[in-house]
Amino acid sequence: MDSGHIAWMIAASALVLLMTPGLALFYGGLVRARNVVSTIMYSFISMAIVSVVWVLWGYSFALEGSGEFIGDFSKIGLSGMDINDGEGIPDLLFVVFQMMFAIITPALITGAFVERFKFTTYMVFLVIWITFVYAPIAHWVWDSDGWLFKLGALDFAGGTVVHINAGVAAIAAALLVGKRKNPGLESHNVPYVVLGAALLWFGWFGFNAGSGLKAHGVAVNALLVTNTAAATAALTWGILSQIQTGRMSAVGVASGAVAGLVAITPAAGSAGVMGALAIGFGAGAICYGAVLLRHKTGLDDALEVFAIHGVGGIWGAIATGIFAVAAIGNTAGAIEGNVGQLGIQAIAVIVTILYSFIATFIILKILDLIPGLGLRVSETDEDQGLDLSSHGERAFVDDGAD
Amino acid sequence: MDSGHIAWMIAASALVLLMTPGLALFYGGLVRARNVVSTIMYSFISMAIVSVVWVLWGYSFALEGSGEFIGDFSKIGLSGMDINDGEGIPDLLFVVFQMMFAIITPALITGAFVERFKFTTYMVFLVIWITFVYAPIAHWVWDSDGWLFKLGALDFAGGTVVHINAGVAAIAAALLVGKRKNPGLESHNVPYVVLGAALLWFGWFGFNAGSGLKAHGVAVNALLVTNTAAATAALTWGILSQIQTGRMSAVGVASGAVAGLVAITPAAGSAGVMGALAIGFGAGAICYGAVLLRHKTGLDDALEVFAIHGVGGIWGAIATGIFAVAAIGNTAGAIEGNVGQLGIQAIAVIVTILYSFIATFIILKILDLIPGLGLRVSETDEDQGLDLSSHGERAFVDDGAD
Amino acid sequence: MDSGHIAWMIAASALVLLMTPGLALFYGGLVRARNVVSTIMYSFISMAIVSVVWVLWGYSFALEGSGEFIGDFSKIGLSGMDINDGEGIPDLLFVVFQMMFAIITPALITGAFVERFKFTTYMVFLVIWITFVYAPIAHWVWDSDGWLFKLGALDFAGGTVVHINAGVAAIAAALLVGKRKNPGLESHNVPYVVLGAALLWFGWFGFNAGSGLKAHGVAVNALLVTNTAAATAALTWGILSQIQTGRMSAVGVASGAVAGLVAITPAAGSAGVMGALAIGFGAGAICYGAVLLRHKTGLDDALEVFAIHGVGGIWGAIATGIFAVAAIGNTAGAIEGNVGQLGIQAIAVIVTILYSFIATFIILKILDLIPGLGLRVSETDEDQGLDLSSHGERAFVDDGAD
Amino acid sequence: MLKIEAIIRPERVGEVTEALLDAGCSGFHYHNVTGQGQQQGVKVVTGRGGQIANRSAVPKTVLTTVISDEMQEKITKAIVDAARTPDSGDIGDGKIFISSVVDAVRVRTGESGEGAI
Amino acid sequence: MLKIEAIIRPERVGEVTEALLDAGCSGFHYHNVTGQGQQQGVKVVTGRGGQIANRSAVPKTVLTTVISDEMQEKITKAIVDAARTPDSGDIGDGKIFISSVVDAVRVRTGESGEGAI
Amino acid sequence: MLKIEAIIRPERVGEVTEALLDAGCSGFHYHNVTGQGQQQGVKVVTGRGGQIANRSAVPKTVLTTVISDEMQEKITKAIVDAARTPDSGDIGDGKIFISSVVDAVRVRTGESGEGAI
Ligand SMILES: Nc1ncnc2c1ncn2[C@@H]1O[C@H](COP(=O)(O)OP(=O)(O)O)[C@@H](O)[C@H]1O
Ligand SMILES: Nc1ncnc2c1ncn2[C@@H]1O[C@H](COP(=O)(O)OP(=O)(O)O)[C@@H](O)[C@H]1O
Ligand SMILES: Nc1ncnc2c1ncn2[C@@H]1O[C@H](COP(=O)(O)OP(=O)(O)O)[C@@H](O)[C@H]1O
Repeated sequence: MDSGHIAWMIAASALVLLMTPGLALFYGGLVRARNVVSTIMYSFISMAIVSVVWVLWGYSFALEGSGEFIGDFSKIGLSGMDINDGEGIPDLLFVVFQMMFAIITPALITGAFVERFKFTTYMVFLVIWITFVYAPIAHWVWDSDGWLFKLGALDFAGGTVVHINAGVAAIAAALLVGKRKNPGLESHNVPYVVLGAALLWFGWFGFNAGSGLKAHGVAVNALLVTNTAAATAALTWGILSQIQTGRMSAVGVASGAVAGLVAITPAAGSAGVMGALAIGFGAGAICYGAVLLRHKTGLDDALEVFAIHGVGGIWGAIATGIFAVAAIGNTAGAIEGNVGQLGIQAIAVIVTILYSFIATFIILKILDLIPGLGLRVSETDEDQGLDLSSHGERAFVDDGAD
Repeated sequence: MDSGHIAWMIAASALVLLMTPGLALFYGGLVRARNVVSTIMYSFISMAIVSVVWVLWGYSFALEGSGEFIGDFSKIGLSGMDINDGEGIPDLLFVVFQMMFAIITPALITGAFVERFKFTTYMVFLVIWITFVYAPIAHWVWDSDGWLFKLGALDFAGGTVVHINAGVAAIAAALLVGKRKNPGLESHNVPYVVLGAALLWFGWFGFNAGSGLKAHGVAVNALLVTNTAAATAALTWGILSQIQTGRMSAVGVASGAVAGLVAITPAAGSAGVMGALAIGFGAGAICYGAVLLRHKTGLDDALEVFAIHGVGGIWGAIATGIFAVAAIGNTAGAIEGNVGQLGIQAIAVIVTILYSFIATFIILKILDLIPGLGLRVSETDEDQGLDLSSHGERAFVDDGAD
Repeated sequence: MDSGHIAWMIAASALVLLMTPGLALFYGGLVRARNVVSTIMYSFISMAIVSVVWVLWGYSFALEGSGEFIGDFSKIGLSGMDINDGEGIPDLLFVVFQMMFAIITPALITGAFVERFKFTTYMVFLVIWITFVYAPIAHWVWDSDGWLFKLGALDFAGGTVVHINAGVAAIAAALLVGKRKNPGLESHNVPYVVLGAALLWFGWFGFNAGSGLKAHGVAVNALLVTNTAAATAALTWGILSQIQTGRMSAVGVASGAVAGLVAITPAAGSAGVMGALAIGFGAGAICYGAVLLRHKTGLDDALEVFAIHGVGGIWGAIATGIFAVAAIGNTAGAIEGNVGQLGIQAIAVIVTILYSFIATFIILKILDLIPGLGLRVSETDEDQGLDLSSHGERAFVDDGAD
Repeated sequence: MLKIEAIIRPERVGEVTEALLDAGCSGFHYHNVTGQGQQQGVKVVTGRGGQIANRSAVPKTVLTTVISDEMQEKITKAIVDAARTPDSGDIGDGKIFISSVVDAVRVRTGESGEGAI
Repeated sequence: MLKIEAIIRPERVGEVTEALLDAGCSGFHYHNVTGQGQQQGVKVVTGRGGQIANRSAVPKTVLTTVISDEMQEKITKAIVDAARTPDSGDIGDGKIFISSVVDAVRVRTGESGEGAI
Repeated sequence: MLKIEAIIRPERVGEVTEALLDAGCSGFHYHNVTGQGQQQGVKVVTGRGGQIANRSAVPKTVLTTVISDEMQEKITKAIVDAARTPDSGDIGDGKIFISSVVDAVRVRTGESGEGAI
């Protein structure tokens, strides 16, 4: 064990945890004022529920055992894991670090169905989705016995497991829950959006630079390329916004930063700084376009989960196959001549899309049919706002008018 | 010295510092809009005042010398402490880390008397309370010469010193300052409450996982159980709220998280993940009940400092005696057969309660009698709100109406 | 390479990055509600633009080569930098850490011209200013070939490069852009101001304790003195505010903390805790006075960039020459008999002031004259607020009134 | 000239303003208020999630428009139709108060009377 | 029908609404405004805590209720009693303005006149 | 007694209140509203920065003051002059509505009529 690696990985775990409240603010600022508490709670409750599921069975299902498709029951309740087990870092630290990824992934999905999804059903969904969608995909990609891992798919920090997965699940959810009755034209609180994006950016350093599980050169490279891609994508998006509307939307720049962070995620362990510039530029331009296209469809993926996390994740996974540098991550990409890597990346992408969409769709469909659950709040509750109807609280209460 | 330990402990110190602004937001969101600045300032000014007191004499009184009850004058002004002294980590780093605990403890108390306590008196109170209440208790529990330490009381990260102490002092303060004239029904800003709780959760990783002063297996265990207890308590509280009111209060879930964090604090160095689930569940249920009971009393402990930090701290201290695992912290708990530990824990709890209550009561009583000080603002100032009357500032100023 | 040093420096880099959103909140809370988004964006876009400039040429110009006055083209695009290069920490980590300083410096300047500066021009300004003002001064002071470095000027974490530089550039900018038409009397959101200051304080631990590039005793000393100076200055400022107005302004206390952090920046690697108390006290008193004086001038340095960063930086640079302790930073200060150090510090200060003012003035003057650019928004845009006119967004949108 | 003040549900502002434009009313303004009437109020959770209270006051929006006398019927009908909860209406749908206005002045031009509204 | 508009201190809203209910007024609404009158204004700190300024405008709350003519005295008395600072009243306690209302319409039912208020 | 309600641009509140004080009006209050009229509305960016929409409703401030009848002209002139965009005025500068007030009561003293305003 190495105290330096442990030091960094504890800090990295804390940073990734903070991403979920960051997301809560980011999403919370984008909705109407009557749904802020609800939107924030979708994320915050994931910290509570997924943490418990993870130590009870989530970790064991996701990252233990020798199966190709799913873990096993050997570490249920983290049984038999001693604080001194592990090399480099304690195994329990790996459990915690991975937990933070499992927390934020379903929180990302909620952007698709904010302002109308039933909170109690969502809590049940969290438990089931982590078990049947997140755990298997994490096993495929990150467990050394997982079939995508063995195939050689590169996904340093979760482009497929986290982002494509959440982005595609978001489509399934948006389809099933239906459109908002009366969506707001503007974000209700732009400072929350920008502050949330900043916390995401900050936490993402833990996400990506922690995914090597060590404080070493690869972590530093991940730090550098993460920042570079975020910055490039934010700038690209901002400039496109300026060109098209004559104004530089703050929400746009913040969204660009997130898109860049998404796209660099799978590549953070293998792309260099030039690759990061390219990936960031691509993420800014492609996801910007994806948002505009989404607006032309009838799909009310309210906070653009697919356009940013889905599309950004796909672009990132493919780009990893293009820009991977053997000197950094030991595997070359297409530019260095290993064109075959592109095919492997494509397989990982397609399989993740298919599995995530189908499994999420089925889960939600069943939840919709169970009496007492159901996906959508009543029309009156939606009109009144979910803050009052689901949580009994208004976000903002003034003096005098109390 | 070990660069890994130093790396983690600097980061941990920064994390604990951030808890105080986190608390400021948490508390600030719970009060009426006319008292936000005031509530935030109670916490923020503690960063200023206690930091200075700590380097001048607080540290020396709390954690130096060979007395059983209080430190000595040997390290006044940190005199004679060289940057190269220390093993594992520099002694000065221990000074800083401990300082952050001293900063947040009195800030916790302020929840009892927000919306009516005189700011200038509070500043004097901070200096005196740290000197005569915090420093001795810290010495008893954490100094290797302290009598509770020698007795074998387990308090890894401050269940007695920080939480029971603050929770009990809060009762004394609420009693003496009296009820608010016109308390608000609702929290004025729920996003602040949740964001504040999230920052507390994040910072608590430093608080608990830093309390081993090393980046090692015990720190990792602390990280894991801290997160687990916070999550379990948040979920428990949320479910109770849903059952009782049909709505899942965001303020409730956030309060549950804090209760879980409080309760795991003394146990973080000795309980395992199963113990953490139990402690978190207990914290959620017991503190929830304590809040409801408090509402039946006439005591205006406005932000539930006793119900959460006092009761949560007591439960945590006792639970440490129950769930301690010898393989983690070298001391077994009742479950592992060492029933005597429960008695030791009980002594630590009772002594802390008595000393903290009596000493705080006396200090406040004296401050109340000193001409020019006094505990409570005038009725007009309370009506107008403390933001304007104590700080000359309104929290929120709109355009047009400026 | 040392994993502990790497662990700390990755965390430190993340902390410094977070300072820029912290500044965004701090500044954003101080302006009128119609200019919040704009004020936040001035800072946030710096994360995007300067990050890109830094990896492309900024780093190479600032910190490479063997010239006395400026770097060279050798590391354009970070070419030839391998993830395994470096001693102690990877060279690329140094690149990232330094990048965060380059991001926040121009963001500091924006406080001078908020509520009226043209956003598109500002983006161009960022690119040019980093290249022609920031990079050279950084080279002089921090590159071992730089002339001020060779002269023996002490500037541990950027008193000259960051704070004096930004503070003086702010005067040039305020002069050229002119006064606001209709400045607000009060800050529009005091909680943002305090939370922003708290994030700055938190991040500053990375800024100062990271500037030794190691997790060692000097870093710990930097941590301690940084906190001490911030606290002392906050308290000093608060007490002065209380004496003069009978109220303790939260904005004042927050400003004091920032002033203390500024002043300790150059001294963090050489002053001890007693020096930090003196420096913090001086910063609180002097910058407080500087703000009052500034109000008597006609200069609309809207958010007191010069009075806090300029004056605080000058005080800090001089105080470093006074309070430097050889046992900490290897160089003695005036108190330890090395009076000559004061002269060296004075040279560094004066040269930075002159270069920064003249170069910034020229750059802005040219930008003002270029057709399509220009420094100031139209009067209608200023009246309407920059949030809508530059960004097409209102910061806060209520329900019902949407 | 008449002043129409309609207290409506915040979530119906969109429908009501559209109806006003359709009815030929070209100028109005609205702001949020806290209202109390026969409506039961809203249930709010207090006591950190453990208690439920009835806050009798509920959020409402007041929409004001000044119109010429002859438009009274058309405009009130438009508002009533758009502000009423579909089907049979719900308690809390709001009220309309009508009062008379002596004069109006357009700031830009200084013109007054009917032409200014 | 009369419209009563009372400009009161925000901290007295609770007392005033209770008094209104006691006096038999079942409907009203209120919102916060910035007011200026004889009251000295509030002292606010500016210049980063180093200066004190007088902001003449102070926060007030306007409470509006429409009542039948015969309730005028009862209601104004109720408001005055509840809104006045105990003892002899303070500058800034507020004012009540009374104007006449032509008609009222209840959105839910469409009924108008006295029955709608 | 007359009630003057002026809907003005938020950025002109300072000028207008100064003008009112100069004109001898010692009491008024104001609050922000969302207004819609002939003004084109404001352009807002939507779709994450990729689209631009016209929000017809724009922020306005309503300033209310109750005055004695004979001050009507002086006060409206003061408001019009201060609220109008320099030069020839712009669409959206606002409107003033004047209605009559039956009575006024000063809460502090209980006095009513002209003396209370
Ligand atoms: N007499 C009144 N004066 C002023 N506002 C009123 C009056 N009566 C009702 N209101 C407003 O109208 C709203 C709706 O009235 P309410 O009595 O709840 O429903 P309904 O009119 O459908 O029976 C209330 O919330 C209140 O704001
Ligand atoms: N003529 C008026 N028109 C409108 N509002 C007024 C008028 N006079 C006073 N007010 C409002 O009433 C509030 C209280 O009035 P003020 O003159 O301060 O106290 P008092 O009536 O006790 O002397 C003011 O803040 C203002 O909002
Ligand atoms: N008939 C009306 N009733 C109420 N408010 C109105 C009316 N007409 C205009 N307003 C308000 O006055 C503001 C300015 O009016 P507008 O028609 O945009 O400009 P102008 O009067 O300069 O032509 C509008 O935003 C609206 O708030």
